[in-house]
Amino acid sequence: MEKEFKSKGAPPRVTALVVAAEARPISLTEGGRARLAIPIREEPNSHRSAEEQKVDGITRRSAMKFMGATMALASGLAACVRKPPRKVISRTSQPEYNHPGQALYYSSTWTDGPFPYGMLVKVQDGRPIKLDGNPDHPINKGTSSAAMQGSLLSLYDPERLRAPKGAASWAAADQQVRGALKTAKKAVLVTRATIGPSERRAISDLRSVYPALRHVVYEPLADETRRSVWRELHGQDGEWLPRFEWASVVLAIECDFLGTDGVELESIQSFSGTRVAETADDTISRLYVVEGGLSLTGTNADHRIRLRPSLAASFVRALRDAVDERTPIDAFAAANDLDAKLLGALVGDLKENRGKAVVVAGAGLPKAAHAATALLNRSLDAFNKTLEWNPQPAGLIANSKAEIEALVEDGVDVLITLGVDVVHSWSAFAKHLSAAKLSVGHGLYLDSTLSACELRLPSHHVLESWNDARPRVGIISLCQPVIMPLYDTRQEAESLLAWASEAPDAAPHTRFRDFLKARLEAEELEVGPGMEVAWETALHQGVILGPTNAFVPAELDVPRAEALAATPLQAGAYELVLTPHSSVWDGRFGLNAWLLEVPDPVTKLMWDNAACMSASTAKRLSVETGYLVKLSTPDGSVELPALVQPGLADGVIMTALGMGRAYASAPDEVFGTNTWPLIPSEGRVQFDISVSPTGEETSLVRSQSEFSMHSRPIVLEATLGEFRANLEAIQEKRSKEHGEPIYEPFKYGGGHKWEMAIDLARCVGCNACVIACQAENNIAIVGKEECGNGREMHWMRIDQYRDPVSHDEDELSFHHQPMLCQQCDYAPCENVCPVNATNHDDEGLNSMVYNRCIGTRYCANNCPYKVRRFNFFNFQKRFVEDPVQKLLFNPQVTVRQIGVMEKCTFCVQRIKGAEFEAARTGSEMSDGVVRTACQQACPASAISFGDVNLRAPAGPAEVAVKQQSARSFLVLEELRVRPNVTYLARLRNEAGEEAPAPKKQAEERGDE
Amino acid sequence: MKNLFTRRFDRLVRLAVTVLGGALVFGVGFSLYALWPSNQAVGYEPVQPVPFSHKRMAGDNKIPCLYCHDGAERGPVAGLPTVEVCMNCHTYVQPKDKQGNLTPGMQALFEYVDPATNKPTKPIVWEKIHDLSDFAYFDHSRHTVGARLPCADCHGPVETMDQVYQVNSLKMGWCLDCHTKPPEPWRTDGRATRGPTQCTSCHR
Amino acid sequence: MNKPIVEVGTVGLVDDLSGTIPSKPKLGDKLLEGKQEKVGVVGLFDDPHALVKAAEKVRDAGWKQWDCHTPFPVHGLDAAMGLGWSKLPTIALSLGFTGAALALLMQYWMSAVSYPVHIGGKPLFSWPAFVPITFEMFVLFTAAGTVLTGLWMCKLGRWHSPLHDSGVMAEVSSSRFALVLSAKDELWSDGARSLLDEAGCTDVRDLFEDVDDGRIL
Amino acid sequence: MSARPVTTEDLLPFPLVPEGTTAKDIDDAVSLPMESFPTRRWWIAFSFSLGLLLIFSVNVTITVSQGIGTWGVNNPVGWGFAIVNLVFWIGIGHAGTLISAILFLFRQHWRTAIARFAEAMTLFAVLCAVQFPVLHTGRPWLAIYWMVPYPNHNNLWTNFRSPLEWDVFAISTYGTVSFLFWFLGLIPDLALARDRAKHPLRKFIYGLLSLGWNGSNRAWSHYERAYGLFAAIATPLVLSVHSVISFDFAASIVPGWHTTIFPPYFVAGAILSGFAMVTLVVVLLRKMFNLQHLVTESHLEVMNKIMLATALMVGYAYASEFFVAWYSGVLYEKYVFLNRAMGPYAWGYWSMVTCNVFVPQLLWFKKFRRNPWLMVPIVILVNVGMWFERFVIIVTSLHRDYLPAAWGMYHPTWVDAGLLVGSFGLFFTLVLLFVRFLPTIAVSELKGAVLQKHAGAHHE
Repeated sequence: MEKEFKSKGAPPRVTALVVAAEARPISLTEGGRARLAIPIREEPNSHRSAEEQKVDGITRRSAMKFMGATMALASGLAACVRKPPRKVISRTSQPEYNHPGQALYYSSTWTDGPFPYGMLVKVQDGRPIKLDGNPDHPINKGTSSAAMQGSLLSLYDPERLRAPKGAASWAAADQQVRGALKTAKKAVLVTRATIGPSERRAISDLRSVYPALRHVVYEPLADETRRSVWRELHGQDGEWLPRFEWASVVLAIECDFLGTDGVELESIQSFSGTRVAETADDTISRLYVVEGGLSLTGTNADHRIRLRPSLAASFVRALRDAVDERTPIDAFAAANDLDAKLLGALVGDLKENRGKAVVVAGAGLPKAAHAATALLNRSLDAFNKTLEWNPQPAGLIANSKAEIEALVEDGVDVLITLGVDVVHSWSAFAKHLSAAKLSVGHGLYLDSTLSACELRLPSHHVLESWNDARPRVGIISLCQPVIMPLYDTRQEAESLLAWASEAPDAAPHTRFRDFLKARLEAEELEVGPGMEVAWETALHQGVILGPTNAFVPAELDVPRAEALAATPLQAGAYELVLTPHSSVWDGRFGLNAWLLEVPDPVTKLMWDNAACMSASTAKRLSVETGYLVKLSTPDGSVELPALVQPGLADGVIMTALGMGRAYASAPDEVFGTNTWPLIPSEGRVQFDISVSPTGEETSLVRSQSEFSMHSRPIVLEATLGEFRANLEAIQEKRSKEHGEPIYEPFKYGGGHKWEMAIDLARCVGCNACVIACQAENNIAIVGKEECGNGREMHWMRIDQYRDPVSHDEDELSFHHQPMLCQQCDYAPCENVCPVNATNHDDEGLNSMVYNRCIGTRYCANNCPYKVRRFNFFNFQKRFVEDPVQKLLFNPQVTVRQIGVMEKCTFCVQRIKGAEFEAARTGSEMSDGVVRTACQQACPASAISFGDVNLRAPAGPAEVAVKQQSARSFLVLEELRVRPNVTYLARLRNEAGEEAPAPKKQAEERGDE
Repeated sequence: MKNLFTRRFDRLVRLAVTVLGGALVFGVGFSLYALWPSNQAVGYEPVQPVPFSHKRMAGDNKIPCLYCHDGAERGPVAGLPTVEVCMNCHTYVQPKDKQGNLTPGMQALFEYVDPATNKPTKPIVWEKIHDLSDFAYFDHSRHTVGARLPCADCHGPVETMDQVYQVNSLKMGWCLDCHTKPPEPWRTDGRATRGPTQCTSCHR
Repeated sequence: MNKPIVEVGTVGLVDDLSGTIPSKPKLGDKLLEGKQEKVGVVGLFDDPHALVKAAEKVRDAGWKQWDCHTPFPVHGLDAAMGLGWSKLPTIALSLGFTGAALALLMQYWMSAVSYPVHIGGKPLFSWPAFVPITFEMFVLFTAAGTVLTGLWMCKLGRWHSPLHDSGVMAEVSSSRFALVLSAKDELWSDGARSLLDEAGCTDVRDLFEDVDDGRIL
Repeated sequence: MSARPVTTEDLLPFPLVPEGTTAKDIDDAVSLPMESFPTRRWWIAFSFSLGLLLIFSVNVTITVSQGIGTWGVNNPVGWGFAIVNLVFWIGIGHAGTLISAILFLFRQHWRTAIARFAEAMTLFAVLCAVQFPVLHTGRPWLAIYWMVPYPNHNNLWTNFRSPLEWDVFAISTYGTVSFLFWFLGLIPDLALARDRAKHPLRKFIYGLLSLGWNGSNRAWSHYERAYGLFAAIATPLVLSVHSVISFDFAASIVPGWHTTIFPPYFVAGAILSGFAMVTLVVVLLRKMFNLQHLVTESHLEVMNKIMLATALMVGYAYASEFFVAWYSGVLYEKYVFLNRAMGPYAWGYWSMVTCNVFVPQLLWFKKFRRNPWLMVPIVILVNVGMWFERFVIIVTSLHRDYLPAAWGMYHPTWVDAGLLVGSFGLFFTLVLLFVRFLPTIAVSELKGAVLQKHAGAHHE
């Protein structure tokens, strides 16, 4: 079994050489053991040790003499079972700060994603093993998203393109490109929108060398519709950033600001901060969501209003009229049979909270809706109060397909794509690539775009690259490589430089760094001679913060806005809402197994996307979950399985973009359906589509099949009013333990007692914790089929429950509950393990000893929370045996073999690491010195973890305080298993109870 | 046919039973002994790529262990000296034999060093001697700094070995011996009387 | 079917599976190896109750070295032979209780002394959970004890028997009831035969046993 | 003339054998299968069983080499067919010990003719049973010895609080005791086989096995004590074993498992299924070897009566489970039982009730109790039903327990099916070998019961 556990880590080992067993003398005396009894106080080379030598020498030699034959046999036998000899490699010279077995952290920037977040990379023995948010980064403040965590996996992806294809070498490739560019009449360079300032500079330099070169930005999911409206109405480019922490009333229209719309990490932090009430005079913000689809934001709403997206614009106009007291909302409500009372309450809230309310419209909506929203926000006095103007959005202005089409249709000489898989989202682009005299693809994988290119150039992974980013005005975020390139790859910017000048690449991998550094020195920092220090500091911090004075844009052009808002709109029987995929976004992470396997927070689909529709729509189409339906739009048609998803507006189909990507090497291994053919030219909503069942059926894999709580005490909830009227409201709902144990319960010492608290009022159900846990704990990927067999391995899962709010089965309120091992004091799993493989340690942890486990699965049966996971197959085999993929593993956590049970242990490796550190330095452990992976990632800071026995001054720990909260409860408390994870109930802020009070908001602002 | 069941028959059966039983007992006992983990690990003495004598270095020259294995007080891994560390001294100290040739050890070392610049060229690939299972997490500093144990307690009198061999089984039972009933001084000098025996201390 | 067996020292030969010896040696046949000596006399009955009666007589006559051989346990024969109550259960049960005690001790030592591990918040010596194993070990030890003492008391594990040598074993194990008077008994005399005749057995024969040459192979 | 000793005649519900049956008749009848070349019937049955056994070994290989992912088990249903089969086979075994031990203590001499079958069955059933708990572990190569508290260099011991650990002791004890009991009974009959044997090798083997038994009454007196004592300890043992098996469930906190009714409920079920199996085997064997005059319809009838009784007990248990679930008012219990009767596995539940409670009611009719060909379908159905009982208990309780979010379904695979079917191969192969080479009826005991009476009769 040792063999299976090999890849605990340490530097990659030489395992080729094997030493014959006979070469190994074997001693009869376990001398060491005998000698230990004699206390050794002196350091080595004492006289005692000297005579030891004789004794030992004699025994060893004599042993070999008279036990010769037997020993040979014995060692022969021994050789059969002794693990093979291993090698240790000593470095030639010691890199600075770098000590074997100890981790280093580097700040960097995650430039892969739709928005550049600050990143902190954990590197051990030269290999990145964990990504987290950079605490010094002003936007994500140390938090991270599932996609960001997932980037680690793609670094070690064996399918990565490992050398230039289509050219003998980089030099040859550069030669070819330069040659082509020189002679080109028309050359086009296609990039993503979120490229850093230095990359932009590199591009402009390149264009100055080759005037024929045009730069187009292809970002199909860019915020372009909304941004263009603002540009038009304010007469300048920029974006309105919602400041949820200052808003008492939030109205989201088809806008998933907690999921896929905007800077979600920031939104989650600021929004969830306004959802916590502990005392009777606390208040919380109120979230209205008006949508046709069902977004993660929608599941967190206090009130959901199901409205077809075609009505969004007129709804907002009606709302504005009501707010400005021109015409009451009732007419609109009646016309579209909506709950007039609820809409009335909404209008009331908005009116009372002028300056403290914000309305956000989804990026997918058409211009009219955004114009109307702008006007409403103006009426609500939201501009520059709950909305903040950012004149420098992170991304460039994206070109529309039409523009690009117009540019390339009559053929180009050179067509270059940099780090963007155009063909996946725009299949027609392939023919332009093939039409070009020279087509160059620069990317991580041999994906649909690269395989259509003549010259296929492998890119660095973000963790191998130098880069910078300007997420927002006044912030420069730096990206530095944390590992030498694994393959013969080169980052895109490096290529740009190489193509710009004939000069041979003197310093590979540092050329762009110098370029970047020079640009910083020239443009961003006024440091003069102090540049080196400034540079070091900047790299260390990961960010350079400039002046952050508030920017006020030009006044809104009301007449134009009104004209725009009034644009009429034809809608048909069925409307289609296309959303970015919750984890693979536009498909750029569509080859990342972690992100494919993590269940969608709303639909709980794994490895798949589907046409979601409300129950009544499904009835109308007479389809059920799993039936294939054909969606036909003017832009194209696609067949994909239907998913009955209660909560959508009737007549609305919702599906995620970005799925259905495949490696060129395995074109058949496609997961989900590529829905890009359905994307309209503007926005992401098709207002008139036809839907027809094909009559075929397929199976969808979901991590959860039952969403009703069956009135069990699992998630407790109260309305804010209820809670403020009676602070004991939650406590009274708690289920009571019954029955006394026949035993005297075990007494813990006064030492550490590790416990966790999860605040459901903050948790929004994003998957950051799930993937963070997977990355930290070497959790296996099992694949779609095994997920279908109910064998997914996620230690942490997010359970979703749905409560009906009316008789209509589509009117629901949702609960998200992160569920992980509860580390019960009276753990039922421990009692039933025949070999003590799971037991309790002195610090209240329910430890799981993988190497002792024989896999009876009795513990899993007996776990009321069903958080234990079993290795039904040798899931890790692929990773353990691949020299590259095994680098991914966290050396602090055992890699589990087939037939072994596993589960969350509160990141015990981090706990022990911290304890040893404290013991080594003789320091006290303060609260927060140990943070679990899920806690560290959580953008809502919903998770607190610590030592409840921590006394003042260091204590009490945050977790201990939270346990005292009036909202605290335990799941399935009456079972008397004494879980050590305390949940804090979510409060629903129901309209009409009382208007949110402003004063709390003021404090909130102070806190920020 | 004669009657089978005579006294001789009885004697034969008893003989057979005794012989078979004896064989069984011996077989089981012997394989147990041969396969007993401590019998496989103790005394393991592989030939190293560089004939480096701990006796000379730690014994005769009294170089402290931590000079080369500096990780032992800093973290989990004691670590091996980098070739640079070797050259710290051997740039100046280059023992020769009577014929004036470099000693075998030095010659082996120079395999890894550019003689012109004395700069390391390639890493040394040593044979691992003290090799714990990958699922056992041992932290050197916890024992050297935390419990203030001398290296020899586990590694034996290395300063007396020309070629290092393993003196202790380093098996779990052996660890527990010390963690549960530590030798005299630990119990008397008022420091922690025993090491942890909970699984999480070593297995994660 | 069987004639009286030839006298000591004469030569007979074997032709019958049951190992009995016909009266007249046939020339040219294979010689009988070894000799036989008379070790007692055996009386055969067809009716168990007759055997019981005979046994009572023999018992009353004060014989010690004698035994009955029957195809099945005959009611009242133990009494008739004056056998006491078997000690076997006492021995076996005491072994059983030892087993139970050992089991409990083992569980205590392993889970509370040798390597204490905290399980489900239960005390280290959570005795109620240790009951089942204690009980099972009681049963196991009793069973083992029964078999071992049984083998020993029934003198099993010795295969030779004069009944084989004299070829009455087959009849006994099938349907007949034998009463054997051993020549070792001090009451032994030629009168022994008549004692059996009086006891009304259908057929009385001398009981012979092969002379043992002490060889192993 | 002493008072006529009490004979078994007085205790017999019916004559064990036809009038005038002599000892030789019995010897011949019983020894026939051992001494004659097997019949065609035997060969057919044997090759069929061997075929099943092959299926078993193939699926064992698949399981061990690829892992139990090849089974239907998953999260939340961690236990599937394997444990169902374990409980099923252990249950089958119980009739054997019951007949040989409990009926012996109650002086039910009619058991004589079938006791040997039954004991052998116990042994083979236990053998089948133990395959599964070992196979179903994730790492059988370790489980097989880590479950035993042997001294090791890690100072690690087993967890004596775990019902699985109790199983290790209970089942191994049960197996050992059953074997010793069976062998003890065999000794005198082996002696008979020895003395009847013609071929020296047979004589040698039987002789060796009979340990030199010579029918000495001094031995008989101890032998009978030993046998009685064995019966006395086997009785609580057999009850304890299935109780311990039931603790695997009762000692957990899974709704539908965590209930105090399980020990008696499991024992009753075990006896029901066990008797069904004995009846089946006996009916087939008496036909195969023409033992009708030794194992008579009357034997079958008594067994059927016991089956009827236990079927009623089992039915009562089913009913009371529901009552308790409702009366306890525990949310989860209530749901589990509703789910059993109306949920996705209702078919399993209702086939269980039909086979175990309704079908046996036919045994109220004498015709069904006495006519072998009428009772065979019944006993087969009862075994099916008892298998389903364990399936229902294990799967329906696990697949929907506390957190609805973690609910799931269980779909067995071909490997599961192969192991189940294959285990019958193992069982019947052993049974057929047994009847071929060993005395299938306790001859000495039967003679004791019959001849003693005859003798007594003509003695009067």
